Amino acid sequence: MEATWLWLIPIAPLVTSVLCGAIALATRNAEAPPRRLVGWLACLGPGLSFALSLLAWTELRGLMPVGRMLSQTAYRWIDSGVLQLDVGFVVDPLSSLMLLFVTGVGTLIHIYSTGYMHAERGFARYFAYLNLFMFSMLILVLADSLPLLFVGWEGVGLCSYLLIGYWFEDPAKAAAGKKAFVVNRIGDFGVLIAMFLVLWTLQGVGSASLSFADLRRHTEAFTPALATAVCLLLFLGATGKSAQIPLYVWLPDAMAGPTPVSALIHAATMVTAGVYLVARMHFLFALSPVASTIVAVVGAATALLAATIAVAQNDFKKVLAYSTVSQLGYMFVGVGVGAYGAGIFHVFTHAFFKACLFLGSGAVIHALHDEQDIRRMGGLRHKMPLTFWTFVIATLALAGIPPLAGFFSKDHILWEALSKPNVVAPWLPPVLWVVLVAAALCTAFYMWRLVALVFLGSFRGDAHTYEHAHEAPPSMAMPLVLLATGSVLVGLLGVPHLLGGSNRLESWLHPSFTLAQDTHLESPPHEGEESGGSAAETEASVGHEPVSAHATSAALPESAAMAVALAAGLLGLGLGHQLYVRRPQAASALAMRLPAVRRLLAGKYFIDELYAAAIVRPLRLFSDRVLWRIVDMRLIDGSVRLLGWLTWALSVAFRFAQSGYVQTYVLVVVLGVFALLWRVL
Amino acid sequence: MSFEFAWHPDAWLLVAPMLVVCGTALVILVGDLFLPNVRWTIPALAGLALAAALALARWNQPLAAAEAALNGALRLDAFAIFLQVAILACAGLSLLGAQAYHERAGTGRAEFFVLVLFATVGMMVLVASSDLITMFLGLELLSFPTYVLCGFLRQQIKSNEAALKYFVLGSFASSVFLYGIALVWGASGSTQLAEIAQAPESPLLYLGALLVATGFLFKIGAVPFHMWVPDVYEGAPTPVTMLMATAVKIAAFGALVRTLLVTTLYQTLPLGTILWWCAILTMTVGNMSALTQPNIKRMLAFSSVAHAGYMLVGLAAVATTGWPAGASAVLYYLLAYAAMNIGAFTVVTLLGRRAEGELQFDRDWSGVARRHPGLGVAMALFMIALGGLPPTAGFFGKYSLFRAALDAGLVSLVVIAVLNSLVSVYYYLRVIVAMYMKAEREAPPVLLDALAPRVHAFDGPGAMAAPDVVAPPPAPRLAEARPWGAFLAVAVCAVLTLWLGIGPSLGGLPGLSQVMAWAEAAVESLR
Amino acid sequence: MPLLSAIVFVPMLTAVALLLLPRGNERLVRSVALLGMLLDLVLTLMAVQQSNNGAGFQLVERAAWIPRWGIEYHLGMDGISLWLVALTGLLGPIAVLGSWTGITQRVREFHVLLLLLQTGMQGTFLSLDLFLFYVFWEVSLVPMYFLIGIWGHERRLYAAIKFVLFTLAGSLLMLVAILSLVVEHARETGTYTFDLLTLYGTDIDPAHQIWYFAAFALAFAIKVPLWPLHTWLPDAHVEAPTAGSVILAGILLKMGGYGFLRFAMPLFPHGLAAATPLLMAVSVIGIVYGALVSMVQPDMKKLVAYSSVSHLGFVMLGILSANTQGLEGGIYQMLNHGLSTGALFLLVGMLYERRHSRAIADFGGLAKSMPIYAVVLVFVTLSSIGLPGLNGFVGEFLILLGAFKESRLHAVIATTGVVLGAVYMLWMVERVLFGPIRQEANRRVHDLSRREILTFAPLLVLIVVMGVYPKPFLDRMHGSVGTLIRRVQLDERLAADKAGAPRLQADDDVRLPAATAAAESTASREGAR
Amino acid sequence: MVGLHEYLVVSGLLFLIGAVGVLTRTNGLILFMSLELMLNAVNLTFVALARYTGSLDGHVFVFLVTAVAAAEAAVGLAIFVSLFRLHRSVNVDQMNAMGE
Amino acid sequence: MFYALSGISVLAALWMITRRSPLSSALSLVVTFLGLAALYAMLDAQLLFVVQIWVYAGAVMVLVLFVIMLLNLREEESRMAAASWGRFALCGILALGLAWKAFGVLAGVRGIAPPVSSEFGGVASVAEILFTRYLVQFQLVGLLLLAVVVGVVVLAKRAR
Repeated sequence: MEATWLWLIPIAPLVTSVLCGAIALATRNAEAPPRRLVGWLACLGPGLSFALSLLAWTELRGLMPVGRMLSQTAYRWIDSGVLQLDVGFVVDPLSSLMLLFVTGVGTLIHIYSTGYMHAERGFARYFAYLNLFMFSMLILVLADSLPLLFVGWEGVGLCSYLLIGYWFEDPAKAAAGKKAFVVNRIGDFGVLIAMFLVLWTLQGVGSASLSFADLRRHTEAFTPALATAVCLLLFLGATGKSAQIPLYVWLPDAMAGPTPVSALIHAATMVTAGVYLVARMHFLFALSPVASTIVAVVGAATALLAATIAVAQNDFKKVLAYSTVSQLGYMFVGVGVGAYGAGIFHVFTHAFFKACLFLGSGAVIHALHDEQDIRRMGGLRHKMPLTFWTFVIATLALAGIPPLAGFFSKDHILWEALSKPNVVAPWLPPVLWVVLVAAALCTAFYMWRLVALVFLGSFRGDAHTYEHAHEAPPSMAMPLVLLATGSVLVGLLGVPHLLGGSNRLESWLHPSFTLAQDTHLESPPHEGEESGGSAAETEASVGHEPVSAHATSAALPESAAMAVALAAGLLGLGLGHQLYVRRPQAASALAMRLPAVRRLLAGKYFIDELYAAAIVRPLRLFSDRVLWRIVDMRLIDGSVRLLGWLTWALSVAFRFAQSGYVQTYVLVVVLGVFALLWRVL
Repeated sequence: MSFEFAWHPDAWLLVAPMLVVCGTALVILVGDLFLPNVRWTIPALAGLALAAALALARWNQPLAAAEAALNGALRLDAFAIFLQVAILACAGLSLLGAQAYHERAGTGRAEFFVLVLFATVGMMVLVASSDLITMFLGLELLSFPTYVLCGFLRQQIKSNEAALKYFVLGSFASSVFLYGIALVWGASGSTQLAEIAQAPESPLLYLGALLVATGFLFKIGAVPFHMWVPDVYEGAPTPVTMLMATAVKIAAFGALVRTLLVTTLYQTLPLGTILWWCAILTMTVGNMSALTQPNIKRMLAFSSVAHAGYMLVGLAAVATTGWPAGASAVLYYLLAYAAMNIGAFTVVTLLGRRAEGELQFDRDWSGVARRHPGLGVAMALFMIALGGLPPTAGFFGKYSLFRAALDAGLVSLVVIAVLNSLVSVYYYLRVIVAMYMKAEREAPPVLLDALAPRVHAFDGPGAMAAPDVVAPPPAPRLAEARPWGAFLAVAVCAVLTLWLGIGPSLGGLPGLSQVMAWAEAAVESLR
Repeated sequence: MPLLSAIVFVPMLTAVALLLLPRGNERLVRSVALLGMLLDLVLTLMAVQQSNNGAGFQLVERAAWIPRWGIEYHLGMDGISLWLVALTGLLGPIAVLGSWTGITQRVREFHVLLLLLQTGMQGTFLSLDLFLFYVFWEVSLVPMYFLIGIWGHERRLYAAIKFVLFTLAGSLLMLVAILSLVVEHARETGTYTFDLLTLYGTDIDPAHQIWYFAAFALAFAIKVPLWPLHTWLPDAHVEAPTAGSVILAGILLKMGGYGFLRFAMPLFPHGLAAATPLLMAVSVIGIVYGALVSMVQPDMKKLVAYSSVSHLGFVMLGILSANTQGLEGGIYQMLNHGLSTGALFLLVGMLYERRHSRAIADFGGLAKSMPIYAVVLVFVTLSSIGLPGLNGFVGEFLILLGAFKESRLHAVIATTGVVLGAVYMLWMVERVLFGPIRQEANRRVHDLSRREILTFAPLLVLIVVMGVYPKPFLDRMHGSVGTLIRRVQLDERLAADKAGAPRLQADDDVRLPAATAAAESTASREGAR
Repeated sequence: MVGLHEYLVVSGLLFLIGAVGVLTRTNGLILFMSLELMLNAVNLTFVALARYTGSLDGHVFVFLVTAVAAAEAAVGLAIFVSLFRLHRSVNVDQMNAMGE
Repeated sequence: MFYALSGISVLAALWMITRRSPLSSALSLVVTFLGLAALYAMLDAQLLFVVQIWVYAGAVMVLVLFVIMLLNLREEESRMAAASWGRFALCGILALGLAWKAFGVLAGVRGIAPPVSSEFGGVASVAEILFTRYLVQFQLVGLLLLAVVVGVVVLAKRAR
């Protein structure tokens, strides 16, 4: 259905962004920027978007599932030969979900920021960036075509760059911003090529708008090899944006930005764009089991790797950052095994509890005057009870403790990973499952370690700081509470059938993934998935219980698996409590006993160093010493100058032939005559 | 015994332009006895203008009977008129441009004008003669006054040496030329070009023709007969250099073109190949030698060698195919080249006076464009034109030469020529660099006059000047006078340089298209 | 009114007017020059407004010049030259504004040369007569030589002469090719003509075409500059005064790309076919090489100069792919590069004016002391690295897409240039703007003045507009680009037929009715399902 | 009677001797005399050819050349005299104020 | 007779170019000129025989001798040593090369002297052509001489 007001959703924050930017520039020399005005303006943009998103959602609910889609084509963007790109927006169940939590969480974090950033001189500048981010993210979510999605994709990357480098006077922070941008660019390289490949493929069938609808219509044009190539290239982009192996390295560094930024961009929204992209392009991923498998494997590997690194980090935000990387890995496993709904579900829940965790960390850091090292914290639960409790709730949600949000989404992914057979590597599902469970264990462990070190025990920093620690102001507390509430509740949208739930979220998302399941059904029987069958029936009654025979028949293993996962979570929590609350010495003793492991983990497996040594430095050295100094200056320019020098030398020789002796001149004349005669006669 | 002079009433018309110039010379010669303080520039210019008018009046009006009566010694065909007018214009502009120089060097004596006018007559004879012996006489008539003019600054070693070198080499070449005439005459029984064309082929004819060609190539300064050019151009007084570089070159080329086209010897002799090599050598040696030359006059001398090379490209085209397109291109190029060169040399005379050290442009001319913006612009224009960049005459001239050569299929020759002009741009730009881009020199420590012999006192073994010939420095009063004539010459040359480069035909004003048409008509008249 | 002639000669007349102004009033000189440039801009906008999307030449003006040799005064504009003319018109006033305070010596001469340069460039883009084109081509050379040589920096003489000799080396050989072409045409038809449109129709021996194309391509490749003919560029840029760099990067380099589009390709399709693999490879090398070398430059101006090598590599890659997207992208990218690199040079120049240094190491933390400057620099940088939503992206996207159709490998390697572009530009921005202020002088440096902001305003606006709504710009190109493709490819097919080789696949860009029908039927099938 | 070619060879020989003289003698006056010798050699050619073709034109040419030669002598000697005033020498090897 | 005269002329010419003293060179040149005059006479060129003796052997050589005396040249070419001989050798080789080429041509010319009237080469017969067919050239020579007079005055006049 046409909805000509969709463009308002992204535009609202853009307008406020521009206004804030103008204010920032106009008041750059003023002593006190108009904080109140800016604060209101900045929250207004995302707030409006949120309201409009709600409106879109309600309109969407009123539509039949088959055509459940709002769309608007704003204008023709690029028109060149067969290439006809429009700026068009679409709201389908998938994007409506994304819209809701992006704008919702976004608005909350804006509100939080008005408190958190209150003392900053660059207050207006900050909100200009943040609103611009909202704009880009909304473009990304609303885009109805790959290129427009790419606009948002790079836009969020830009804002991430700007916000990470917000405190630009710190060179490390500015460098972190650049690193984020550049690493993302490497991923974007993949997306660009993927787009070219898609266009190149589709021109044969006479379509080159690159809109998702068109792509969906023409999936038959893709051979498996092509589909694999496109998917892997897209996934390269996703690894960049969503911080997966091998491009995750930027995200921990990105914690240099203000904490609300970490919450919004580097936890809740932007980093999930990769998952969103895969989900959006599910119809192609469905064509390529190889690519999907790779997605799942990379996701699982990232989940475990990041979780292990998080265990040994001492920076509050870095722990959370690695946790984010790890959770993103889960999501990729979800979409990788074809459980797009599960993946998106985790995106959704994760947004709440991770945002809550980050905001909590922000409150702590704020309270301790920018102290981030957890070794110098402790016992803060007395000082900051609200923060403590919201933080614990979110932690438990992350650890997957029922009935909090994380439990349902994570469990869903785990079960899908285990239950969906894999045609490429039949042995894979159990492996994936084991890896994810192990990661879950680590997750619970490091999260409880965090809680223990920050809030429990006694304070380890200097007393003065502790004295001045204070609970968060209302503007910061309110979002915390709301997000914690969300962390408790949103999981209930996707209670699996096993537990008597109806998994409303899955049903809601279903129309977005219809085609994928269609093709799954049409393609060879490797996709014997359970939700596929259920989907067909769901259509009739959305929101009602779609009980599937298939689902119930697998009930026993599912409950067993669920139990194991839950046990792992609890074990992790318990271990954490044991080591960091009960017997804190044991933790250090353990670390002492395994110095190599500790160093490896604390050093993040030295991946950054590896990249620097293997790629960055050689490239720079090669460019400088070989390309510039030798090839450019010596070879190319040198040969030019050599030519010039030779000419010059020749000229000097000629000049000196002009000796000034008249008889020499006569001699030359005679030689000339001689040559003439000799030539002719 | 009574003689009947072979004269024809119309013959007066035929020789009238030369007679006028001659008469002007005599008037000045005699007038100087009575009016020793008169400046003779304007009378000389008037004479030249009258001569040009008389020549132009005969355009398209052949004097066949008179020519026959004079036994073909002189012809006033379109070709001759075209070149005679060009020569007269060059001589006039040179005299005008010399004004500043006269005031500084004291060369503005009547003898100077007389000699220039006699040389002009020689040139006019040279381009009008269609008979080898007349050509020889014309050549000598232009040469002897030029030898003397080169040595006109008698106190100056360089000037005297220039005269000596020019004399020795010139006489040598004349002897060779004459020997060639003798052999050609022996082989063909005639010295008339048209009859030589009918002569049976014989080795003697070839030998003679080659020697004659040597004489021409010497006069135009083609490699390897160019060795005199730099030294003579450098040593001679600048106005004389100007004359040699332009008018004399026009005359020599004119005679060469006429000889080539009328005798049609290219049909039997491998002149195409010879000129091909000659052109390449001339361009390359000229440009290469000029490349690092810091003395402006010497640099322009080598550049004039190089330009002779470009024109030889056109002649090579003629000699290869016999098509006259190359010849008309050469005529056009001569005009263009003369305009730029007179302009450049006039600026040299002006700046040589002002910039104390005078001629080492990289040193002495730094920043002068700031003091003399007009001269700077003009010199830059001339340099750009000499380098062959549009929108100047230099470009269009080169363009027409190259087109003719390409028409004749001489692609490799043209490629070498353009590479040469690439090299040439470098040294022309060096002048601009000096004038515009170097910092202006501080006020000169001592006002050295360029002509004072002590400038050369340390210049080598020949510098032991006898004390009795040291000239007193010229009177400052003269040096301060504004040489309007020279400025006028520069302006005229600048306008010509631009106009011959892009000028469209507007109404009655002849554009380059029209000038080209005249050149073609001139060549056509040789048939 | 002969609009195109006015566009070409108004700057020259202004230059003459400048010469007549009384001495000593520099402000008056600047104002008059600015007025002239603005008038030129207005005229170009009128031309844009009067143009249509047609395939042929518009606003054509013809007059006899040297009739005996078929040389005419022949101007015309089409969708390819249209925007380049407009860009030239735009950068003219910006160059004047950008040197308002930077040039204090010989102000009058400076502006006279700038205006003459403008005439040369506009003439180059508008000539439809090869001779006239060549004249303008060379005319634009000389003022730039003076601009670099007189108002340049330390090694200006070297840079200026290098610039001239490099350019001339190519263009003189091109002159030979032009003449040979005309002579060959005359040999076949009996008439001499330099008229481009007539020569388009000439059937030139394919063996000769290769040589002609080589000569033309050499001239244009030097101007572009393609690797490895680029070494004049860093020197020229570094030494040129700000306005010179802006014009040099903004427009003079585009003359190379334009030359390919207008002359080398349509005149000699066989030559193009033979040379495409080599030229594409060289373009791609240039993209990566320029980016890598630019990464390690310690001098801001040099960095931007090498980045031009990389960007112009993109342009050439698009042009050489010779399909709609590639060509339109190439043209579009020329405009983008003109805007963004022009702005970058202005920015570097303004910094130089304030601090007399271009070394990146001398700066750092400028975002603190010059916030507006920082905003502009970041903005322009983003345009330069092709951030979607800004103009650079549109061009790069189209180019890479076009290239991808021709050669997957080239496009993929070229795309790495996009990544590297971000690396070197952002690294430069980081080192200049961010971090602590390390030198005391940088703390006191004053931000952009109102005039400077005014200078940038049109550039920034265009950067956004061209990124958000490129359609009107592209629309004007379609017709002419289509003509160009037919010209280039028609002969290719003929050649293939002659050689008995299988015909190339039907060109995707000419929208075949059959393909459209197929697409529609697919769509309707989907709908039915 | 002697053949024409013998006259021509003799004149050629004299011409060559003159040329060698110009090339080798650094004494300006001897150099100058060599130049005169070259002209005379040409004259011999003219006279011989005139006799063997029966055309008096050759004699006229010789007459004209003789006048030219006289003029050449005058100019040449004047130049040497003038140079001698500066150099106190007529040795052409010393006259290279303008060589490189 | 021819061989004797030409032999004397050539030998005198060689003598001329090898003498150190300009004076002896000049004297040997006179011998050459006289030899040539005799050859002219053998070729029935009566007028030229006289002109040769008057103008060359007489006027020109007197002028040369006058200058030699005027300049009072010392024995300058005392350095007439190895270098000079080297130069001689080089030029000799060159001359031989030229001779090889050119004399091949010259020696190939065959001509039979036609019988001529006794007027041939006389003053009247030469003058008749000179003043009719070659009138312009004759005038030109006059002009030439005038120009040279002016020139020589310029050069030889004592400095101001």
